[in-house]
Formats: sequence, structure tokens, C-alpha cells
Amino acid sequence: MAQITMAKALNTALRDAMEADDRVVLLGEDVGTLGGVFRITDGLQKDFGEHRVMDTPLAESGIMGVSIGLALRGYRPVPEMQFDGFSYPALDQVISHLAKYRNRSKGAQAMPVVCRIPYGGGIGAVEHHSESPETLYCHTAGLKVVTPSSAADAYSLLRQSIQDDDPVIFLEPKRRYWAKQEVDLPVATEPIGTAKVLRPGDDLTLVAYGPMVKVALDAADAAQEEGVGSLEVIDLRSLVPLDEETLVASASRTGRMVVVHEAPEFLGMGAEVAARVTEAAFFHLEAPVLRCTGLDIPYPPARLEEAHLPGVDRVLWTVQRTLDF
Amino acid sequence: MAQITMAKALNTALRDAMEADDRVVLLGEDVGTLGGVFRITDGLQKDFGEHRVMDTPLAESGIMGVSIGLALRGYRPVPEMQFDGFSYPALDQVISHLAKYRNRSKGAQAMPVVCRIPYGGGIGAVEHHSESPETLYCHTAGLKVVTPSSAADAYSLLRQSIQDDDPVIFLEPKRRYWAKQEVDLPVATEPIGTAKVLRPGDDLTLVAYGPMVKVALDAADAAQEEGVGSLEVIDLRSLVPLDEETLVASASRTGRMVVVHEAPEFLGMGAEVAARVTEAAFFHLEAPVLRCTGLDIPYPPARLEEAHLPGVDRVLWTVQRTLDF
Amino acid sequence: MDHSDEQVRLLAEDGALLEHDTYEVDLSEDGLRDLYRQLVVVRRIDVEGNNLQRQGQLGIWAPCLGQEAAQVGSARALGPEDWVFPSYREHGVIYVRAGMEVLRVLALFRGASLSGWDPQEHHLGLYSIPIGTHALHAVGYAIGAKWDGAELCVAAYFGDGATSEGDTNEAFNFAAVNAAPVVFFCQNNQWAISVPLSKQMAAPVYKRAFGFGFPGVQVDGNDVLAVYAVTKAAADRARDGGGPTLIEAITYRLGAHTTTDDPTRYRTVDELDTWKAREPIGRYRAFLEKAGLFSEELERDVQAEADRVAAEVRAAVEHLPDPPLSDLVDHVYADPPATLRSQWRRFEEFEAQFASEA
Amino acid sequence: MDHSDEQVRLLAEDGALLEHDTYEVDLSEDGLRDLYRQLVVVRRIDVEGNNLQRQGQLGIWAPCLGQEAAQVGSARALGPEDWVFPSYREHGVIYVRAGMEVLRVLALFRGASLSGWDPQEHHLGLYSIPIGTHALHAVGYAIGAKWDGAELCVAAYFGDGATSEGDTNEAFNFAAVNAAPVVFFCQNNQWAISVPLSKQMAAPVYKRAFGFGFPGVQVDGNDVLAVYAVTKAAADRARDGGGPTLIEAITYRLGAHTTTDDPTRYRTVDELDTWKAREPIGRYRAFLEKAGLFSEELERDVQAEADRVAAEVRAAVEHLPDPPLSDLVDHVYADPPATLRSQWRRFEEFEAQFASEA
Ligand SMILES: Cc1ncc(C[n+]2csc(CCOP(=O)(O)OP(=O)(O)O)c2C)c(N)n1
Ligand SMILES: Cc1ncc(C[n+]2csc(CCOP(=O)(O)OP(=O)(O)O)c2C)c(N)n1
Ligand SMILES: [Mg+2]
Ligand SMILES: [Mg+2]
Repeated sequence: MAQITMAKALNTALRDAMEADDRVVLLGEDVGTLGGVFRITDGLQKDFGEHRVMDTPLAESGIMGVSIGLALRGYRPVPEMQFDGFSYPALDQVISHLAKYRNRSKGAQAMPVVCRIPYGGGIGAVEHHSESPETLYCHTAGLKVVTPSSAADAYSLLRQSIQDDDPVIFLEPKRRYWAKQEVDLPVATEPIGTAKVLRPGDDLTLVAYGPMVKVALDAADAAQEEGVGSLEVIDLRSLVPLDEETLVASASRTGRMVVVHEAPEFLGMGAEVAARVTEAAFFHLEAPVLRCTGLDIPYPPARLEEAHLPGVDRVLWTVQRTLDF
Repeated sequence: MAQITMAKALNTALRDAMEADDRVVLLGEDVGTLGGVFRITDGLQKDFGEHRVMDTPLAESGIMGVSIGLALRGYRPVPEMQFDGFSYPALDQVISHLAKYRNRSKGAQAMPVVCRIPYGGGIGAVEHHSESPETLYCHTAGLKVVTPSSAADAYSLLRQSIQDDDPVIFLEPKRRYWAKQEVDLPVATEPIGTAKVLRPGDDLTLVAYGPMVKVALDAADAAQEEGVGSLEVIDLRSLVPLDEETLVASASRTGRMVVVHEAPEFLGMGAEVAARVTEAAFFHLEAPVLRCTGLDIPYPPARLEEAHLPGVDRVLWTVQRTLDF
Repeated sequence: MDHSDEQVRLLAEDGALLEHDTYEVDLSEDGLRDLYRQLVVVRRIDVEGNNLQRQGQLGIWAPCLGQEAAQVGSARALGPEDWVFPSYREHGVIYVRAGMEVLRVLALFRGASLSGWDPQEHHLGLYSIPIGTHALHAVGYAIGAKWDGAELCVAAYFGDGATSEGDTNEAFNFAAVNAAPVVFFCQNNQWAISVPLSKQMAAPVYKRAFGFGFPGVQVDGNDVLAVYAVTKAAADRARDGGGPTLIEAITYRLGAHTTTDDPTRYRTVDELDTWKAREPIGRYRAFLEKAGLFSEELERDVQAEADRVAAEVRAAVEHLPDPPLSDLVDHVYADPPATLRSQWRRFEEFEAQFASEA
Repeated sequence: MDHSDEQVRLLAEDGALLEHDTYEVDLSEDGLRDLYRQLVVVRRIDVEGNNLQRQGQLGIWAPCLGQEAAQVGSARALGPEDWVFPSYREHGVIYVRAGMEVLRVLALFRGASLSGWDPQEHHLGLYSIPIGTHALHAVGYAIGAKWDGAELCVAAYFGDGATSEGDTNEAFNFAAVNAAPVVFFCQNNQWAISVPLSKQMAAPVYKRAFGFGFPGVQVDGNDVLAVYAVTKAAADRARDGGGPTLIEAITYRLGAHTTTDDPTRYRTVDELDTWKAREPIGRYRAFLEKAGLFSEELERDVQAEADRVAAEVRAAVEHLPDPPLSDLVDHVYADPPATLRSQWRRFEEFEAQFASEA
């Protein structure tokens, strides 16, 4: 088995998808000659040509609007937003058109667009390069929102997203791009919409996704060693569709749950998970579902991001609060 | 006491604020000569002149960006987004700048901008004219999000918002514009950040805001008559700051809570209220906090909106589910 | 901002045919007569829309009164293989391209659908209310078509106010950089609801194109022959790989912005009268008369056709059933999330009560 | 797209002074010498930024190497009452306007702040990374200043890539319609990261202005005197109520986009060499020599000043303490929500453990 980074897995998924279907095209800022600022599209323009991999003018709304037009022409566009903080100019196109077009055509017109967005912090970047905008997309009906935490899932979920006839916001945890995993590509993991129990446990369920999955797993290991308890770790993998069944089953068994994410707490994914799980598992819960998240502040300067982001210590502290409840 | 519509109260609040402080300026599409498509700015350009009330080009991002520049010049701009569905092009300016400018200047630069947005459905409008985007704003740290349900609050909360040195997204429940209330203006109601118990009750707490407050009150009356139970009704008034204290106190007493809003359920305000109240009142709750909301779909055509929007019947049904829990 | 000096004109205000060194009309006599029929029918459909709204059959209507020549003339210049991305007032364009499919538009304004047609069927994008946004869809489609080597052009319809939106300008730039086969057709009807041109822009619309590196042309939008000729030339140029053109059709919204609007609040009777005198159908009829192409018989046929269409529109709208509740969820996703399915099941439980009660 | 034919030039590539019928330089001999000092110091600060980043003292650096004339020349043409809205590469502009306040910029790239200065202090908007967005802030400020009858102009700095953003074009239109006192200063450095002009636009930047109804001018951005003269004229025009101007300064980014970028992946050594030969400081020094304004003494003083500034920058950055944790929340709101206060109290409880452990 080969050691593969998430970046390489994403690059391979795009290559394989483009070979499998010549209607798959990539577009965005610097995705061509440069191969993207994170090199996720590295080498693809050279091999597939200037229109299959298009360097666009610097205009995110334009990139999204043009992708919608390309989808109407029968293409399967995979636009890239260079960073989370620069996906906002495209929000109107996403909310008003991408998410609604199928519904507005009474189901006649598919919108197979996959919008790739490197997201999240922890890389010491300057402002606007470390945001976690998932709530904006998850609240928008008509979209699917997918985020991998491993190289294998990165490959498989991106391939599935490109095959999906619904628009997908594909959130790539940029701080995990260079993390390696033993995997042979191509690989097929569970379908979009299924969460995955990465580590079984009995005392409490840790829910995470994307960049926080590693933190949750490390916290679970630490909890084991320190005798805090046996923690189950669930990787959501897709935020919409949300795998409520797996969450409720786990919470019903452990009776305790903590949701971890980088995004601010207020109306972050933790709120939705807590509300749903509490409704479905009310009589099984021994403590409220607690949230361990970024603070309700704009993303701070790099020298302060470590304090803002949930780390193993803060996760364990929140776990302890839940156990003590 | 005079019978005053919410529209009139808002118009009077703007007039009084402009008279009190000549740095207060209004700008937006059709706010001048026409007085706004809902006439909220009626007569103000005539009395205050073309620059105090500015008809702008058709560009929402421009309106918001220019408002930020005006605030830097020392003005207190009150931009209007003509409808909820047309506030999205301004989201990048709101998220990347309006919400962050003070923080980026280490507190040196205030951003006293009040963005008025008529929002919500129930008026039989065509697409994009009935949306409830509050989640997008409430999740964005640095903003305040205020929404009145009565003429008195409309007046007082708008005056307070314009005096606030923080940026405020002021959401006006358009279906309530023409609802009348006995009130003498000027009037001062509770400060931003305080929720209001509009109707005391013992068996369950109904939480609503903006357009749904009337529905919640009607449901509470019906519940009383039909002997379902005694419902307490809380009007949030401001979503950020959220008055957690009042919510928790009420839920701790009644032991049951239902949150009502037009916005989709998934990551709607109900999720945040449920998560918070459950954490703080866990051992007092006899049932999970349930949500009675719009469906997780794009806003439907007018002929179907009644089914999509929570009405008295669906609220009562959800109340019953909570009571039966 | 009228710039009549700069406008392409083929018909004088009295209907006299004018010489033009660049543009000419290639329509047969029947074609010229048919143009008259379409103008009259489109106006009648529009009148019917207003009536149906007043009678509560429609929730709202956006009249195209006065803009018939701009819409019919430009739509006639496009072929079936071409694509159209309309805004929300292009009823005339829809009728010319898709005939009675215009009923879909009435269903939309009734509140029974959100457009509801298949864009692929008549090569017709959905009605687009968020100003400026659909110009980018047109450009995206055109870029894809060019990649495919398809021989077609894409027309994007928008108004004067739309030129202020960032999206419209991004569309101009994407089209220019990609030499995309796009015809940007701007109906400059002098107003964006209550905002006049002078507060919307500081230069005539067509000049915007030069700054992005492609040609712009201003045409008398109430001269159906000039609109047809200018659009045909731009469409041919686009299909031949010449890239985009921006057409500014100078016209006027003779009606209200929509049936909820009261134009007397922002524009003068004088202005209205000036433009009423310039309305396009009378001028075209005068041309037909001068050219000996008009006859009482033609008028009778055309009016009969208009009556027939109006009756069909009225009947169809009055008998349009409300959409089923299932329309709320059935088309949101190809493959809906489990959470939406369970939300819907719960909603059906709630609805079931009333069924049982009934 | 070089358009050297269209560019305003006052210095030949060999430094010879050129006649121009519209533009001239009104600087004293000392002023001309001081311009040299500023060019050299700005370049040194930029070199220092690269070094500090390489040594891990900065998280990232966005070099302005090669753009010194565009930045110093334009900033020199503005008065203290004027306002500047920079992008993220305008270190030279900051130094000219605010001297050692440029240290704030280094703190930003160190990751210690998000700008952190008071815009009112030096009439300097915060650094703005979201491309195009701050052009609208400049226009808004300018409209307000005009209402107040203030005699000032507002300069918005952005790059060639920024001209593609909707916001930039909306800013052009708002400025045009309001005849706002704005100088749009575009440093066309030929690249937007890896995207060349040919993929960014289909017409030279300055022509964009005509389409919006105001003047555009293209200037040799590596000719500090021409940049100064053109900017001064535009600023005067703006202050006198003449409205906005778009200046396109043709220059070149000789360095990487940022220290994380590898330009060899997208541009050729030949292209780089061509532009190295055109770099602005050598040309200006040649002018001073020809004009008899240069002396070994001047060179010594200027280099000494540059050394002093470089040392100060290095010392300041190396001793910059990390911001206190309280910076996370202290400046988000004037009046923070109770939920944020309680969230912070809980966070402090968590942090307290380690304090006690320590
Ligand atoms: C993004 C957006 N903002 C605001 C509106 C509200 N609105 C509907 S039509 C209109 C004026 C449009 O004017 P114009 O582009 O000239 O088209 P016309 O109505 O004159 O045909 C406005 C402001 C909208 N539909 N979309
Ligand atoms: C809205 C937005 N999209 C993307 C980016 C990422 N980005 C940073 S700089 C840059 C290129 C800017 O090019 P240009 O405007 O020419 O300025 P230059 O860097 O050449 O000075 C890009 C795409 C951004 N900062 N903001
Ligand atoms: Mg118009
Ligand atoms: Mg550049």
C-alpha cells in the first residue's frame, strides 16, 4: 500500500474523474498553469488542455455563475474557490441559483456542480484564509455539503460528488492536505450521507468532521490513557445529508455527546446535531450534548489561532464537563 | 393613543433619528423619490434632501461597501436591501468587512451601519421575495441581528440600532408592516438584547420572533381555549445578542419549549436555542426542545407557502407532541 | 439619456424606411407581416396579464407594454438552436420562441410555480429575478457551446438597472476574455423601478462594452426592424466566432414596473406622453402601410389571432389548478437527504389530521 | 499588454527627461532627491520583509519589488488630508504616508494583528485582502467627504486582477454617478498570482473608465515622475469637483506573489529579465545624474537612511510580543453580547487550569 497525502488523493480523484467523463471540467483562479495555490489541480491542465482546466478571471461570482451555465450546457463543472474567505462573493449565485435551479425547473434540470473550497484554519495564514463557512451552505436547502478527513475519503467522496446530480459544496480541510495515509487508489468508501464510527467507545460520543477528526481521535486516545473514559469517535463525512441515524444510535448507547468544530459555536453544526440528537435520544441522554468549537469571534490573527481552535486539551475539558454533568 | 402600523413606526423612527443626528443617512434602491417599495422611507427625501436619502444604482454589494466607507467618514448609514432575497450580493461586504472592521482596527474604528432588510414570507410574492436569511447573519460574529414584532418595538429597536456603534442587521417582518398597534411615538421599549415574555404561561414556552410572534400568540390563545394548556410566549426581539437568561428561566419553569420560525429547520435559530437551553436547563426539561419551522426546501411558490410556513395548527400540533413526550 | 444621434434606426417615427450603410432587413413580405402579428399578439398577452392580475387570477404581473419591438425584433433574429436567458419581463421573447409556452410565465406570476419549464426544451433559461445574475449563466453556456464547436449564440436579456450589478460586469469580462458567442441584449427602458438613468449610470450602456474589449451598439428599441437587423448581425458575428456584442435597445416601459407599482410617484405625464407617441406598433403598422404590405384583411386576421390567444391565456390561467403539496419537496434534490425525507413524513402526519377530519 | 504607445512617460528608459504636453513635474530639487530616498528605503523595507519571513519572523510577505515608483510616486502626489484605501501590497504607499507606521504592516504579516491601526490617524484604510472590496469603501468615503464639502480626494489602490471583480466595477459606477473625488490607482503588474493579463481582460485597464463615464489614463508605472504627475493631476481634478479618474500604472511584480509563491512555475526568465532591465530606481537615479542632482554624498545618506530603517524594522519585528489572549474578544463589539461574555468566561476557566498547572 502506498503512503498518500490528501492533496495527492484529491488530485488523483480529479484526474480519474476527468478521464472517466470528458464533461468534467475544472475552473477557477490559478488552477491551470500553477495547479492551484495548494497544487490540488497540479499537472491537470498540461494533460487535459486549457478548456478542461480553465484559469479564470479573478471573480468568484463569475466563476460560480459560469459553472451554472456550463452545467446547463451538459458539463459537470468543478469550480474552485481559492480559499474559504473568498467564497463569499459567490454566495448569491450559490443560494439564488445553484441550490434552486433544479427545483425551479420542477426537476427537469440537474445542477451537477461541485464547488471545491479549501477551508479551516491552523496553518498560520493571514486573515480571510482560515474560515469555516459550512453553516452558510448547510442552511441552504438544495445543496449537499461534504467534507473528508482522510486521503481515502477525499478520493472517494470527491469522485462521488462529481457523479452526483445535485450541487455539492466540497469542503477540503486545508490543514490536512499534507497528512499521509496508507491507501491504494482508486478506493471506494461509504456513500455520501453516511457518517463513520472511526473508533468505538462506551462512555461518550465525540462528533467531528474535516480538520477536527484528527483532534477528536487524539483526544479519544488521551482519554483512554488518562483513564478519563472510553470515547466513541464519529466522522460526519457529509454535513448535508446528515447521518442522523448513526448519531442517534451512538448517543443512545453512550448517553453523552460532544460535537467539535472550528466554526463559531453560535449556529455552528454543533447546534443542529445537539438539537436533533436531543430530540431523538432524549431519554437516553445523561447529559446535554455539549459543543467544543471556535469562539464567536472573527477568525483571529495567526498568533492567536491555537487558542481559538479546539485542541485536544479543550476537547478533553469539554468531555470532562459532560461526564461530570 | 394612536393606531399605528409597523410601517409608519419605522418611517417615524427614521425621521426622528435623522432629525436627532444629521450624520444619519439612508441609501438604497428606490428609497428616495418612491419612498421604498414598502414606503418605509416615504417622504424622507423630500424633507431631508437627496444626499440624506440617496437613491443608489442597482448594486447591493455597492450599497453595503459604500455604507462602510460612509461610516469611515463619520456617517451613520442606514442602507436598505430591497428584499431578503436581494441581500445576498452584499454578503461578502457584510461578512468580510462590516462585521470585522472594528476588530481589525483593534477597536479604533466603529461601524455604526444599520442594514434594513424586509424579510419573511406570507405575502403571496414571487420567488426571492420571501426569504428568512437570519442564520447567515447570526452566525457571523461582529454583527447584531434585531427583529421587531410590533410597531412599538419597530420604532424603539430601530432608534436603538441607529444609536448602536456596532453594525446591526435589522430584519423587518414585511407581512407585519400593515399590522396596527395602539402606541404613541416616540416610545422606548426594552434594550436590544432583552427578550420579552409577551404572555405568561405554565405548561410550555413558545419562542418566536418577527413574523411568527403573532402566530405564537394566536396558538397560545387557542391552546388555552381548547384546554391544551397554558403557554408562555417569548419574543426574542434580538437574535444576536440572544437573551439566553430569559429563555433558560422560562424553560426551567415550564419544562417544555417549542421554537417557531419561518426559516428552514436545519441550522435555523431553533437549533441554537434548543442547544443552549438544553445545556443550561437540562435537568428541568421534561421533553426535548422541539422546532416548528419552515421546511428544509427553497421557498415555495406563493400557492404553497401557507403549507410551508408554520401556522397556528402546526404550532399546536408541535406543542402537543412536546406535551405528549 | 436618449442619444438618438447614436442610435441605429431603420424606421423613421412616421414609419418611413431609412437607409443604413451597415444594417438592412432580410425578411420576406410574409415575414414582415408576421412580425406585425407577433407584436400585436404579444401586446394582447400583456394586457391579458394585467387584467388577470386585477381579477386576482395572478399574484402580480410585470408588463412589457412599450417594449414589444425590442423583444419581438431581437427574438426573431435568433434561431431555434440559439439560447435565450431572460430576466422577468421577456414575455414577448418567450412567445416568439416558444408560442403558448408563455403560459408557464403566467403560472409563475400566478404563484403556481417558480418557472417550471425544462430549459433544454426551447433552449430557454428559467426566468431570473435576481438582477444581473443570469448574464453569467448565458456566458457559461456560451463558453461550453464554443468548446463543443456548436454553431449557436446565446442571448442574455437584462435591463438598464442590471448594468450596475457586479455580476453583469463580470459576465461582460468573462465573455470578452473567452470571445464567447453571446449577445448581451439590454432593454434600456429608462427606469429601474423609480430610479432614472441619470442616477443609474454616467455613460450610455453600449459604451460599457468598449471598456471590456468588445463592440457595443445602440439601437432604437421601438424600431422593430432596426432591432431585428442589429441583433441578427450580432448573432451572426457570435456564431462565426467573433465574440460578444452588447446591444442597447433604447425603449420605454409604458406600464408600471409591476402591477404593485405606482409610476405616478416618480415620473411625469409629459414624459409618458412623449414615449407613448413613440410606441413601436403604430410605427411599424405605418411602415407596412407605406410599403403596401398592410390590408384590412391582415388586420382582421391579426386581431382574430390576438383574441384567440387572449382567450386561451385566460382560460388556461383560470383553470390552472394549485400545485400539489408534494411539489414542496419532490424537486429539491435528485436524491433527497434522509433528514428531509423524515421531515416530510412528519409533515404528512400533520396534514393527515385534516384529511381525517374532512 | 504593454501599450507603451499609450503610456504617459516623463523619463526615458535611460533616465532622460521627456517633454509632455499635458503633464509636468512641480517638485523642487530637494523634493526630487527625497523621492530617490523614499524609493531606496521602500525597496530596503521590502527586502527586509523577505528576509524576516525566511527567518521565520513573519508568516508570509507580499513583496512590492519593482513597484516602488508606482507606489512612491502616487503616494507623494497625495496630501495628508487625502485618504488612501490600500490593498495588501502597498507597503511603499504606507511608508510615504505614515513613515515607520509601516511596522503595523509587518505585524500583520507576522500574524500578530489583522491591521490594527486607526484609519483616522493617517487617513489610511486598513489593509484589504478580499480583492476589489475596498474600492467601494474608498468611494463611500469620497461621497461622504463631498457631502461635507471637504477638500480632499480618496485614492483606492488595487491590481490588474482586481478589475475583474464585480465590486471594483460597482465602485467605478458609484463613483461616476456621484462624481466622487476618487483616484482609482491600478498597479498593473502584469500578473494576478499565475494569471496573466491576457486571461484576465480583453482591453487595457484604463479604457474601462470610459465605459463608466469618467477619464482613464495609462502611465509608465516604473517612471516615478510620470506617476507622480499623473496622480497629482487626477487628485487635483477630484478635489476640484471633477470626479473620478482611473489610473493604470504599467509596472511589474519582480518578486514572487508572496513568499509562498513560486513564479518559475508560470513565467519565463526572459520576461523577468526584460522587466528587470526596466526597474524603476536605476532609471530614476540615471535621471538625477543627468540632471546634476545626484552625488556620492546623496547616495551615502540615502543608503545610511535605508540601513537605519532596515535595522529598526528588524529590531521591532524581532521584539514584537505575541498579542494577549484578550485580543481574541476585546475588539469584536463595542458592546459584546452576553453569550460571548459567558463563552469567554468559560474559555478563561479552561485556560486557568494551565495557569494553575504552571
Ligand atoms: C439583485 C436584485 N436586487 C433588487 C431587485 C429588485 N428589483 C426588481 S426589478 C428592479 C429594477 C430593475 O430595473 P432594470 O434592470 O432596468 O429592469 P426593468 O425592470 O426596467 O425591466 C429591482 C431593483 C432584484 N430583483 N434583484
Ligand atoms: C476575493 C478574493 N479572491 C481571491 C483572492 C486570492 N488572491 C490573493 S491576491 C490574488 C491575485 C491578485 O492579483 P492583482 O489584483 O493583480 O494584485 P497583485 O497581487 O498582482 O498586486 C488572488 C487571486 C483574494 N485575496 N480575494
Ligand atoms: Mg429598466
Ligand atoms: Mg497584478
